[in-house]
Amino acid sequence: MTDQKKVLEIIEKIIRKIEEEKEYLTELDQPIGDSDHGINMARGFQEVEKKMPSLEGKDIGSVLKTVGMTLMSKVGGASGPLYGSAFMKAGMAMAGKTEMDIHDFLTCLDTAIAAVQKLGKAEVGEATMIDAMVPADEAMKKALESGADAKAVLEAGTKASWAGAEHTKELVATKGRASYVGERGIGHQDPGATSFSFILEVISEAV
Amino acid sequence: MTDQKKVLEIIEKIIRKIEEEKEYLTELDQPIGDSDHGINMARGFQEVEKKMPSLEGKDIGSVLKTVGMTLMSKVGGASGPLYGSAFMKAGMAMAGKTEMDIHDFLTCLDTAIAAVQKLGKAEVGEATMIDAMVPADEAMKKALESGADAKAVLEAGTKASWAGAEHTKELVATKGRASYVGERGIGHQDPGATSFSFILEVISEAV
Amino acid sequence: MGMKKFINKVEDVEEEMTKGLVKAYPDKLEKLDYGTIVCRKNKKTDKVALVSGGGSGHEPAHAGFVGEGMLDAAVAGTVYTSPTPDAILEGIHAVQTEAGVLLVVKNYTGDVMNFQLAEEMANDEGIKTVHVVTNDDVAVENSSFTVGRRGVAGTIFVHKCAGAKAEAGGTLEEVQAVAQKVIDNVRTMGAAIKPCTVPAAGKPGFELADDEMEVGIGIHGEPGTHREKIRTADETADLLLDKILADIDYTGHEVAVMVNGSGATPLMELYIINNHVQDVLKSKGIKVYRTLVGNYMTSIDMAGFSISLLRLDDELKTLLDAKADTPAWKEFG
Amino acid sequence: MGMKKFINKVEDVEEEMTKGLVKAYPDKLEKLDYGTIVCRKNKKTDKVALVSGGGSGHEPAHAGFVGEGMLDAAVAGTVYTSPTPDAILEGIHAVQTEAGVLLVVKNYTGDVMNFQLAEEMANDEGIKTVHVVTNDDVAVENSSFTVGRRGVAGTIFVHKCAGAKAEAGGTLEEVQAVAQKVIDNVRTMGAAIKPCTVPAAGKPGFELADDEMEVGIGIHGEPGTHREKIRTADETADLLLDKILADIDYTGHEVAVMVNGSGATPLMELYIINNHVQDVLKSKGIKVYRTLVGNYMTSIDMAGFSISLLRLDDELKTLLDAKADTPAWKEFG
Ligand SMILES: Nc1ncnc2c1ncn2[C@@H]1O[C@H](COP(=O)(O)OP(=O)(O)O)[C@@H](O)[C@H]1O
Ligand SMILES: Nc1ncnc2c1ncn2[C@@H]1O[C@H](COP(=O)(O)OP(=O)(O)O)[C@@H](O)[C@H]1O
Ligand SMILES: [Mg+2]
Ligand SMILES: [Mg+2]
Ligand SMILES: [Mg+2]
Ligand SMILES: [Mg+2]
Repeated sequence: MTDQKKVLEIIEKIIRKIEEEKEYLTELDQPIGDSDHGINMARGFQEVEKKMPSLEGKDIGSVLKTVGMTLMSKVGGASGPLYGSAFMKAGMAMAGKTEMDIHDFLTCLDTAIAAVQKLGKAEVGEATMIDAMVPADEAMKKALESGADAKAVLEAGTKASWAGAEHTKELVATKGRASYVGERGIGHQDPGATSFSFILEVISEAV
Repeated sequence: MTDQKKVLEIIEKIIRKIEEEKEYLTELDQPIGDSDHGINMARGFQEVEKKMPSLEGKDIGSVLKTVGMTLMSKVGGASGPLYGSAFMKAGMAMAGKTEMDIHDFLTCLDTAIAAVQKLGKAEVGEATMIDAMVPADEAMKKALESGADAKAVLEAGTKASWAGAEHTKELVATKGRASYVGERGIGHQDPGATSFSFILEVISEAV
Repeated sequence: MGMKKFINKVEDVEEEMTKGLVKAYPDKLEKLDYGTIVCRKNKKTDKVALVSGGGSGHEPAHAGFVGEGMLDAAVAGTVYTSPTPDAILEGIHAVQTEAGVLLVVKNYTGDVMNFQLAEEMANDEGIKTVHVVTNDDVAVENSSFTVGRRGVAGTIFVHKCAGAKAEAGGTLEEVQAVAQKVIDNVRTMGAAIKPCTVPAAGKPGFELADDEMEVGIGIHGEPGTHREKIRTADETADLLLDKILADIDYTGHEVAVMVNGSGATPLMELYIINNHVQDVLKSKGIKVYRTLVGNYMTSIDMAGFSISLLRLDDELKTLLDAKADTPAWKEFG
Repeated sequence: MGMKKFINKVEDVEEEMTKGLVKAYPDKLEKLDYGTIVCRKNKKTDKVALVSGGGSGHEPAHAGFVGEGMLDAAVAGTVYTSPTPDAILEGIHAVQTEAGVLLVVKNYTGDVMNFQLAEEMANDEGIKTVHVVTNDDVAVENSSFTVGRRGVAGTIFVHKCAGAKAEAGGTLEEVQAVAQKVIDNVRTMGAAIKPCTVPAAGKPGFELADDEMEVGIGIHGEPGTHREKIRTADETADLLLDKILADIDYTGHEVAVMVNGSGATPLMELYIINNHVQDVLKSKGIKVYRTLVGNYMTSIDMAGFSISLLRLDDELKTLLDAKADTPAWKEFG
C-alpha cells in the first residue's frame, strides 16, 4: 500500500490540510468549545513540519512515534494528548516497518482508538473524535471483508468518518469541553471528529 | 426690577434650563474635557430644587447664598467651586435685600466675576466661563450708560455673553481641563461659558 | 471590531508575558528556559512542592501565585490550552523535593489528561507525585455521566490553603487532603457581558447583543449555561449566589468570599457586586471571615465576574491567614 | 454600543462601590455617613494624617490605599469629578491629629480649588493643614502660562512614601517634603486603545477607530495629546518611555517602575509591556529597584496603560520598602 517515503509524503499533505482548515476547525470549536482546535492542531503540525527532514529514511514506526511525541508536546489541550498518544501508540505497533499494507493501517487505527479511549474514556455517542474514528474503523473492516482493495477500503472509512462527524451534530456531548454547553451543543459538529476526518481523507486520497 | 418672589421664580427657570441643556453641556465637555459639565451642573441645580421650599420668604442675599453653598457642596469639579463661590459672594453682596434693581444685578455680576477670578485665576482669553462673564458685564455697563432699561441691559449682556462663548471656539485654552488638549481645542465652545450664557439668558427673558 | 491589544507578535504573547512577570520580581521568581514555566526562587527543599498550571490567559493565575506559602511552580500552556506533559514534567523537575509533589489541576479534559501523563512520567522516574482536581463551577451539572464541573476561580483558595499547609511542613498526604477539603467546600459561578479575544484567534470567542449577558460562563470564553437580558449588578449577583448557596449547605459556617473579575471588569463594578454579596450573606446569617475582591482568575479581556464561596473550618481559617508572599495574593482585612 | 456594566442605578454607583470596598475589609476600613469618604480604622493619633481623593472612577485609587503606612482618609467625588470642599473637610475632621494634616491633591483645576477651599476652612478651624499637588504626566507641557502637568498614576508613589514617613513619625514639614520629593522625581505617561464610559454619561467619552490609539491620555477619559495608528506594545512603550526619560535625567539613578492598567487592560498586556520596559531601562543602564504591575490608578473601563518612573534616593527606597497594609498596595519583590 505504502512505503516509508509515501508515509512522509502523506504526512506532508496532512500538515498542509490542517493548515488549510485551521480557521474552519477553530470556528467549529467556537459555539461549543473555546475556539482553538484549529489553532492547536496547526501549532502541532507546524512543529511536525520542522521535524520532517530528520525523518528521511527512518522506519514507519519511528516516523509515527515522532509525529505523536511532537503533537503531544506542542498541541496541549484535549486534542494534544489524544492525537499524540494515538500516533505514538500506532508508531509502536509499526516499529521497524518500512512498508505498510491496509491491514497494518487498520492495526494502526485500532491501536489509536484504544489509546484515545484509554486516556479520554469516551464511548461512541459522546460527541468526540471517537464518533468519527470508530465508524471509520468499522466501515473499513467491513469493506475489507467484502473484498475491497486498499483504496476502496480507505474511501469507505473516510465516508463513514465524515458521516460520524456529521452525526455529532445531533448529539449532546458528555465528554470534553463541549459537554458544558449541554443541549446548546446540538446542531454543532465536533471539531475533533472533523479534524480526524480530514486526516483520513488525506490518507485515502493519497494512497 | 425684581423682588424676592421673582428671584425664586427665576431660579426655578434656571434649574429647568440646566436640566434641559444637561446633555448639550456634557457634549460640549467631551472633545476638550471629561464629558461631565452638564451632569455636574444638573446635579447641583437638582439639589437647589430640593432647597426651594425652604427659601420661601427669605431675603435675596440668603437665597443666593444658599444656591451658592448648594452648588459648592454638590457640583464638585471645577465648575462647582466657581459657580458656588460666585453665587455665595453675590449673595453676601445682596445681604438683607428683598428687592433688586439692574444696578444691584451688576453688583452681583461684578462680585461673581471677582470670586471666579480669585479662585480660578483666569483672565479673558483663556477659554473659560470668564470669556462669557466679562464681555457680558462690559456690555451691560455700556448699555446702562447709554440709558437702556433693565430689560435692554440684560439683553445686551446676554448677547455679549453668547458672543463670548462663541468666541471661545477660536481660543486655545490655558486654564481648566481644556488646556490639556492645546490646539486640538480650537473649534470647540467652552462648556462653562455656555452654561453661564444660558443662565444669563434665562434671567434676561424672565425680567 | 477587530482585535485591539497591546501586544507584539501573536506567537510571542505567552513567552513575553511570562518574562514580563518574572522581570518585575527578579529576586523571587524565575522563568525556566523550557517554555512558560515560572518557579519560586529560594524554595524550601524540605517541603511538599506545589505545581499548578493550565492555559495562559488567566493572569495573574497561575504564575502570580508562585511564591512563599503558595505554589512552587506554575506551568502555562498557550492561551486557553493546557500545557503539555513534557512542560509539566519540566516544572515538576525544577521544584520536586523528597517530600513529594502535589499537582493542582483544574477539571478540563485537556488539563486532566496532560497533567495525568506528566504525573505518570514523574512517578516512573521515582518522583512521588499526586494530584487533585478542582471543580468548583456550579454552572455545570455534576453528574457521573459527564466530565463534571469545571475548575474555576475557587482554585486560588486551593493554592492558598494547600500552599500554607506545605509551607508549614505538612506531608504529601496532608497537603493533598487540605487541597481536597478546599475543593469539597468551595463553589463558584460567573457571568459575563463582554466576550474575550484570544490573541491567536483575533476575534471575540462569542458575540453578545448590547442587552445580553452570558450566565454560567467558563474561564476560557466558552459559552455559559444560557444567555439572558442583562440585569442589574444586584440581580446578577443574586442569580449566581442562589445557585452557589443551593449546591452545598453554608448555614452555620463561616465563609471566605471571592468576587473575581474576568480581566476587563473595573474594580468599581466588583465593589458594587461585593456590596450586595455581603448584604445577602449577612441576611442569611452566613458569617464572612475574609473577602477578596479583584482579578484572580481572569479570561484575558472578558468583562464579567464570578463569585466564590469557601466554607471554612478552623484549619482552613488558619491556612487562609498564613503568610503568603506572591505577586497576586493580597493579604488585607 | 450602549453602556454595559454591572451596576444598579447610575446615581448609586459611587455610594455602593464605596460600601462594597469597606465591607470587604470591615476591620480595617470605615465609610463615613457623610458621602463617599473612606477612613482608616484604628488610626494612630500621634502621626501626621494623610488625606487624598479626587473623582471616583480611578479604583483602587484612592480608597484602596487607605490603611497603615499610606492614607488615613480618601475622599471621593462622583465619577471623574473632584469632591466638594465640605466633603474634604469632613474627611479631614475624621482623621486630623495634633501633628497636622497633609492633603495630596492631583493637579486638576477642580481638585486644586476644592481642596484649597477645604484647606482654608480647616486652617480657619485651627487644624494645621498643608497640601502638595502631584503633576507627573509628561504628556502635558509644563509651562507657567498653563495649569501645568496633570497628576496621574505617580500619585500612588506619593501616598506610599509620604505615608511611610508619616507612619514613622515624621513632622508635617518632613512628610510634606517627602511628598514633594516624590513629586519632583516621578514622571508618567499613558496611552489607550479603548475609551471609558462614565456611568452617568452612558456612552464612551471619545471614539477611536479600530486601528487608532490615543497617546498622552489622561485618567478621566479626556483626550490625549494626539491620536495615531496603533503600534505594537513595545513601540508604544518606547513612545511613552522616550518622553519620560527626556523630561528628567534618570541616568545613574535607581528607579521604581509602575506599569499601570487603566481598568480594562488585561494583566497579560501589562506584563508584555513590562517585559520591554525592563529591557529598555537595562539597556540604558538605569537600575530598577522595584516594579509594580497592575491596576493602581484606573479610568473605569478604559483599555490603556501608563508607565511611571520614580527616581530614588536612599530615603525614598526605605520609604518604598516600609510596611503598608492597604487593600491595593501589594508588597512583593
Ligand atoms: N474525552 C475525550 N475523548 C475523545 N476526544 C475528546 C475528548 N475530549 C475532547 N475530545 C476531542 O477534542 C476536541 C477538542 O480539542 P481542542 O479544542 O484542541 O482542545 P480543548 O478542548 O482543550 O480546547 C473535541 O472536539 C473532541 O473531539
Ligand atoms: N480656572 C478657571 N477659571 C474659570 N473657569 C474655569 C476654570 N477652569 C475651568 N473653568 C470652567 O469650568 C468648566 C468645566 O467645568 P466642569 O466640566 O463641570 O468641571 P471639570 O473640568 O472639573 O470636569 C470649563 O468649561 C470652564 O468654563
Ligand atoms: Mg478547544
Ligand atoms: Mg468637565
Ligand atoms: Mg483549548
Ligand atoms: Mg469633571
